[in-house]
This record gives sequence, C-alpha cells and structure tokens, in this order.
Amino acid sequence: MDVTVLLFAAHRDLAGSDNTVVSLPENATVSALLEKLRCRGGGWAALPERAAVAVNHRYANGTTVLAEGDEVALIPPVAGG
Amino acid sequence: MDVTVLLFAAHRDLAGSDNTVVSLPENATVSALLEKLRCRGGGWAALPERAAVAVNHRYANGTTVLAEGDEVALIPPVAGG
Amino acid sequence: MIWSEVTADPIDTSRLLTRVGDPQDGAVALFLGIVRDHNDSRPVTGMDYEGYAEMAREQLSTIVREAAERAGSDRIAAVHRLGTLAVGEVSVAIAASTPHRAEAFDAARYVIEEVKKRLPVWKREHYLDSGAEWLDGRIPVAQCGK
Amino acid sequence: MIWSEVTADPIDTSRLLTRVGDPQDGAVALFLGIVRDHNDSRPVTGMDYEGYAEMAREQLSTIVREAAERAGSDRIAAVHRLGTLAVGEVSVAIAASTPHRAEAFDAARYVIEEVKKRLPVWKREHYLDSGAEWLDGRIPVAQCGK
Repeated sequence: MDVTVLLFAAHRDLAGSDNTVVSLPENATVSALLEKLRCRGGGWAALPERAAVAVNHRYANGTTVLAEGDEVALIPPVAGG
Repeated sequence: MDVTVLLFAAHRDLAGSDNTVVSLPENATVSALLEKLRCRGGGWAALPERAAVAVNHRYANGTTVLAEGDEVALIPPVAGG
Repeated sequence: MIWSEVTADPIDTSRLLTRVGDPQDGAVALFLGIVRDHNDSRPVTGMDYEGYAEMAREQLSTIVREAAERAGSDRIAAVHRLGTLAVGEVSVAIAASTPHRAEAFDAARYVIEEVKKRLPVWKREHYLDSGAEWLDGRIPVAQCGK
Repeated sequence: MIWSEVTADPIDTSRLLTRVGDPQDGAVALFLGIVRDHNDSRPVTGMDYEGYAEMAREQLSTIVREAAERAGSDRIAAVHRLGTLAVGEVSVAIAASTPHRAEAFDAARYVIEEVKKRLPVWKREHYLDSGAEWLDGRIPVAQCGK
C-alpha cells in the first residue's frame, strides 16, 4: 500500500522535500514508516528518531496502523501563537 | 471650621441632597461628622451608621481628623465596571 | 503609554488599543465591560453610571499605574464611562501590552478587579418590568462608624 | 458565534470583535499575539509562519469548541495567520464574550495556551544580524520513535 508523507519546517529543510510517497506492507505502523524514511539516508536519516505525527489530520503515535492512501504528516515541535 | 460633604447614588436619594456644608469644632473626626449628619433626622438619619468616606479624594476612616475646607464624600458600596 | 480616563463620552475600543503596543510587545490583552440585558434573570433595559468623577479619575490612574508596575510595562490604558448606557454599550475598557502573554492577561485582570473594589462609581439598573434600582456594591477599604 | 480561521490574510481585530458579543454578555476578552522585535535580546526583523493549514484549521476549530464548552458560551472566535509577518503584525487573535468576566478571560487564555501546545504551526525568525532560524517549539501530545 502507498501512503503520502508531508514534511514541514525544519523537517522539510532536512529532507529537502515537502512530500513523498512511501510503499509499505499492509497494516504497517507509523514506526515502520519512520524507520523506512530514515533508512533513505542523507537528510532523511537526520530526521528525529522521535517525531510527533498526524495521520489524516489527527495526532497519532508509533503504534498507529496505517492504511492505503493515508496522509501522514511529520510534525516538528509546534510554535504557533 | 466648615467642611463640604458630597453624597452620591443611594445616599443622595436618602438625604435628598448631593452636597451640604457642615460646621464642626477644630480637629473633629470623620466619625463626628457622620454623627452630626445623622442627627439632622429625616432621610439623613437613614444614612448607614457605617459608611466608607473619602477626604479630599482619598479613602479615609472614622478616626481621620478633618480640617477647614476639606471635601468629605460619603461613598456607598461601589459598583463600577 | 500609561493612560486612563473617566468620561461621559462613548468608548472607542479601537482607539484605546492604539494607546498600547510597542515593538517589544508580543501580547495584547483587552477587556471590555458591557451593559447586559438581565440581572438574576430580571430583564434590564439600561444602566445609569454615576461617579465621583474627580476621585474616580485619580483612583483609575492609580490602579493603572499599579498594574503597570506589576506587569513591568508602561503600555496600559483604561477608560470608564459615566452616564446613561443602553444594553450592549461598553462601560469600561482596559488594554495592556507586554512582551509575553501572562503579564498582559494579568494586567487587564488586575485593573478590572481593582476598579470593582475601589472606583467610586455606582450603577442604577433600569428594569423592563418597573423602575430602577441602585445595585449592591462593595464597601471600599476603610469604614467608619459611630 | 463559534468561529475560527487559519489564513494568510491580515487579521482584522475589529471585525473579530464583531463576531462575539450578545445582549446577555457583560464581558469581552480579546487577546492578540504580535510579532515582536527581539528574542532573547537578539533583534528580529520579521517572522515566517508556516502551517499544516488543513489540520491547523481543524485543530483551531476543536480548541475553540472546547473553550466554548468550558465557558458555557458560544461567542468565541479565533484566527491564526500564516505567511511572512513584519514586527508589529498580529499573528493570532482570540475574542470571547460571556455573561461574567472570569469566563471571558479564561476562554481567551485557554485558546492561546492550547494553540501553543497543539496547532501545527512553525515560526522562522529573521534576524537583523544574519539569516533566519526555526524556533524551538513544543512536542504535541503523542510521540513515536523507533
């Protein structure tokens, strides 16, 4: 299955990209996705080992199971206001 | 000596007047002034036995000593805002 | 700037906001007190604000200066209105700007709390059903009795 | 009305205030967040606000609804701006009206505190001396690691 990953702010600067599509086995978790991204090497490997994520606009965690077409955003520490 | 007394809101409604001049002995206190006002009878006697006062725009108390020309305001419970 | 006024003129909230703010400030808090249409479920049509104007000016100025000292900011402004107000009209407006938000909130809150304790102002509510009454208030600091 | 927006347009504070207020309300609190000219004494010339706009809209709407429930008032409005802002520009504005003052202050404060915890928005400061940096922020709720 494919999921879309969005990157923002410092994460985007590290990865050099604001989005990417990742192919994963069925029922893969958020942790598996992050691992796969970091294994790309280069700036991707510099993404934090622990990052907050949102799946389809909702905060999720490492054990969240993904589904085909999910939009997964890596959320750097937030600084609104 | 003479002092000017100002009355506001419910106090003015009771006394039927928004100001009056009172003659007092030298060094009379605020308490003495209030006593004298209440002794006028009628609506004046209905003024509260315990009232906040301001002397020359500053909150004072019963033991405050008055001087010629002081402006003494009886201050009903305040309700600004 | 530190600014305060007690006035019979309608309050211009936008203008009050222009009296605070500074390049060093990241936060502005504004509080408005407004005449509302009921009191303990009794319908209200308007409110008379009577004040001991000269003393109220001095007291409000003192309160605003105290708030400024506490907040470490000289960008605090407050205005209290006197006269007859309709439902929905602004009776008091307070603006504070500070580098960080906690101080702005605290300053605005301090001013309105002290106004309610100390400002020599009285309100008479007009009721839809009948007449008008002076509202209960708070006894300000020192009392004197017999 | 309960209203919220995340937008690249400049924030109109007066317009926001018109979105709250009701004849039953005696209190209005407004909070403004503003770009300031320094951070830890380093001169700042402006700020980029980047956001995950769709999610930020949903989060801000949720936060405002939570504040409304806590305050018992449906007169709460908030707007957060995205894009490049100059010193002095408003980045976030929150207005709340309630029958009594404590709830209005609390509602405005709740919204800004939750915005800082949960809104997927990031700031990059531009410095007078050199370059720009993403500001440290807060990790929002759940983390995931290896």
